[in-house]
Amino acid sequence: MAQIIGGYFTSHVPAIGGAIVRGDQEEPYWKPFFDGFPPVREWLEAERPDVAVCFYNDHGLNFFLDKMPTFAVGAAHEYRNEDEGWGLPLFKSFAGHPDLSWHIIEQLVGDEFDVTTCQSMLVDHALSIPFELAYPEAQEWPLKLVPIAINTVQYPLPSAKRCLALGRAVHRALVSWQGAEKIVVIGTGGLSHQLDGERAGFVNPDYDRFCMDSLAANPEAICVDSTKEIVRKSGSQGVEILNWIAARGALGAAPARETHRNYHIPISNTAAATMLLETT
Amino acid sequence: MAQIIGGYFTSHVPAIGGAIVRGDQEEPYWKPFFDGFPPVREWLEAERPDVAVCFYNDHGLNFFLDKMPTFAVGAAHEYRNEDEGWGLPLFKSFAGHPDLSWHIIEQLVGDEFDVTTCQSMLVDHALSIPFELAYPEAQEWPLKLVPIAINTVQYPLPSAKRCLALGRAVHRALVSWQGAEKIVVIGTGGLSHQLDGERAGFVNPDYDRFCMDSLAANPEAICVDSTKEIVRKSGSQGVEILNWIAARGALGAAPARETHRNYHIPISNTAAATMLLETT
Amino acid sequence: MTLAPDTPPPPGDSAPIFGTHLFDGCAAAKGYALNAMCFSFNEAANREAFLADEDAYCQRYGLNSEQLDAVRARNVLAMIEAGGNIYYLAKLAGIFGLNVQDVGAQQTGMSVDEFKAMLLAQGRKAGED
Amino acid sequence: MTLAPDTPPPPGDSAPIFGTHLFDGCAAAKGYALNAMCFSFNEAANREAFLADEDAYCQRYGLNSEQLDAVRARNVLAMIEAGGNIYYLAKLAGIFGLNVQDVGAQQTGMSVDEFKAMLLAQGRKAGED
Ligand SMILES: [Fe+3]
Ligand SMILES: [Fe+3]
Repeated sequence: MAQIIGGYFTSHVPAIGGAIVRGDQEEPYWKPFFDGFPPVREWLEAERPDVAVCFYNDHGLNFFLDKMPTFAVGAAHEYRNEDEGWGLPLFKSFAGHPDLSWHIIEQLVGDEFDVTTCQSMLVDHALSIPFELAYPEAQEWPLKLVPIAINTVQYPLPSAKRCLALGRAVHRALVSWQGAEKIVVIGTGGLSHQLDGERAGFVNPDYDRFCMDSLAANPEAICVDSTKEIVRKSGSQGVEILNWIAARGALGAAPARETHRNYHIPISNTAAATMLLETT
Repeated sequence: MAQIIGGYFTSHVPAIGGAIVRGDQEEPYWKPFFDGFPPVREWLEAERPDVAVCFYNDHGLNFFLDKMPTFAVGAAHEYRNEDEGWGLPLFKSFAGHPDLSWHIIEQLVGDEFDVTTCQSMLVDHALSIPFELAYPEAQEWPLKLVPIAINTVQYPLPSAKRCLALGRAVHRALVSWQGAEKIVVIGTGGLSHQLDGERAGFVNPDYDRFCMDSLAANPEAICVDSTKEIVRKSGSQGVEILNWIAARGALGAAPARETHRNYHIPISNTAAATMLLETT
Repeated sequence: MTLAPDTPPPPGDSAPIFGTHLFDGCAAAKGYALNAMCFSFNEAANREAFLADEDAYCQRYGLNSEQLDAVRARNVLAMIEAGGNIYYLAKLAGIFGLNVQDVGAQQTGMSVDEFKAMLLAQGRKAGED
Repeated sequence: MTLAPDTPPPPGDSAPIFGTHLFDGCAAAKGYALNAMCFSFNEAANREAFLADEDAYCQRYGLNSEQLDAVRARNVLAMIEAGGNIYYLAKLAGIFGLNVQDVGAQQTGMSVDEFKAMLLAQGRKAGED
């Protein structure tokens, strides 16, 4: 039987990729953010998960407006990163786990989630950076990937409630998976930030704290708000909290144990956070 | 206020396109099928709808396995047909109705349908042939289009129950649409047929009759079966009845009035049917 | 061959359907290269490239040996067994000049005339009801 | 400029959000050509083609005059007003050597240093809590 060991949650700001390439981890600007990762790494080293189910949002690498899915589930043998157009480093490829992907997809469609299935899929910095942060020494990724992309580009976005339900359906799939793998769940993006508009630079530490405080034991509290209300409180890209909410759902409905938290303003335009939740 | 005048339902067998180009409508092989259309044409001439909401399935023109949506909603200004690879005639382009598309999409995502939105979208014979049959003299289509594609290619397919619910959510959107348009709903595909496997050539008139008898007043009866059970009864492409079910849903939950029916075996490998349902 | 021995289906979805191959994730994972090649045949230039050098075109899409053999043999059941999906395979069949009735005949082991007659007979039978 | 006058939000989703432009269907329909052009900048060759002849590249994607003016002026707010989405516009900004902090500064009418200082100040303030 598979085992869901827990999940980690982290911002995925593109600039982090640049800081890693330059080796800026100890620079005063970056250190408060990178210091959030040793506990995550130690936990992963101790647990050694075999598969990651990662909830993220594509930033215009794999999806365009011609076919913009609300929820997309990867079912590929391999996931490559490619040029995103802003001089980001090229990140390492991931091995897929198509059998688990299809098992999850069967559960989701059976539970009336109308997913888009992706048997060929590029993954962008939003997926790669959380692995770079968690496995800084890896020559190749030590675990397989099931990526799940949530639309945060084209309104209407799915509601937080729907994203939590998506995650919980993924959880049911993981619980019924007959493989022997250890599974880690990852949620990427956020926390509060806004890139576009006259409100660019907006962050909201109070709301971020509310989200972090709710995540382990009461994620429903974050789901009371409409997507637009979340944008109001969290910024137009703060809505990436949807990925965190779905990932939290994939840990199951039981309370999880928060074993680590880091929060720092700013990284680039973002209130950056890292959390570790273990299943109980 | 918009008015939903009713819907027509028809098979979309590619060979129909060839028969139209050759002018074979009066040939003994084709006449029993084409004879099903004069009542549909007369109704459309009397009602003159301004917009069509058409539920169909793509046969590998616009969607491939890299991004295969369960439900895709077009939101383009124009929908072109293109070469599908088997020498089919090129069909006329459609003008879109992006405002109505987005209104429908807002309703669907709000009602927790996880649609893929398509602001650029090719439409194949499954969408074009029903218009060729209904408007044989048209130099250009006299109505605008909102296309909704349902996955019948990659299993797991959505359940019939989910497709009916999708249609009913579209109905709610149409009812709340503030435009003055007359709207016709179209469901394409089926009825029983099977192209692939040792059971190729399978048709099932008893099941087809059950579907046709249920459509107007009790579409829920068709939704009792799982998708696989529908394939068992209807053939692997007979599952295109999902488009009919969704289209029926878009007429609303109230009983509709069946004002015309035609059924003929075979057109190519298919038990071909045409039905007209008017809202009451 | 008995078409569709439609005995009352057993309850549950586990029972197989005679002569029917659902294109599930397992089939899709196996057939991706073959289906990708067939999808490319929406473009006339690709159909011509295939006709000009069939093996080279198949290699370019990375077909495995089972898929290569099935394509060389124009054997639709073998293509399906190798993960092909009929919606994409139909585009390949079109290159060979085969329509869905030719493909149906091949898969059922009938001549095309027999296959067409079988369909017409089903129509007559349905009309008699 | 006052950042985020975050008075308690009125109930309901109808109230606008200060300085925030949700990329809904209306914006998307308006901005398709601009966003399609920006999406093409995932490929280095396309970025080079744009740099080599900016107007010709914009014409190829059918930008309207509002979009053309916004691109020529490197004016991000005008691009958003013309239907641009920040996820795609960021790829265009990258060609001009602008990162998200440059873009933030431009949109808020600050210098880049002021914009960065504003973010650092928010961090200090949050730390004081
Ligand atoms: Fe992001
Ligand atoms: Fe069809």
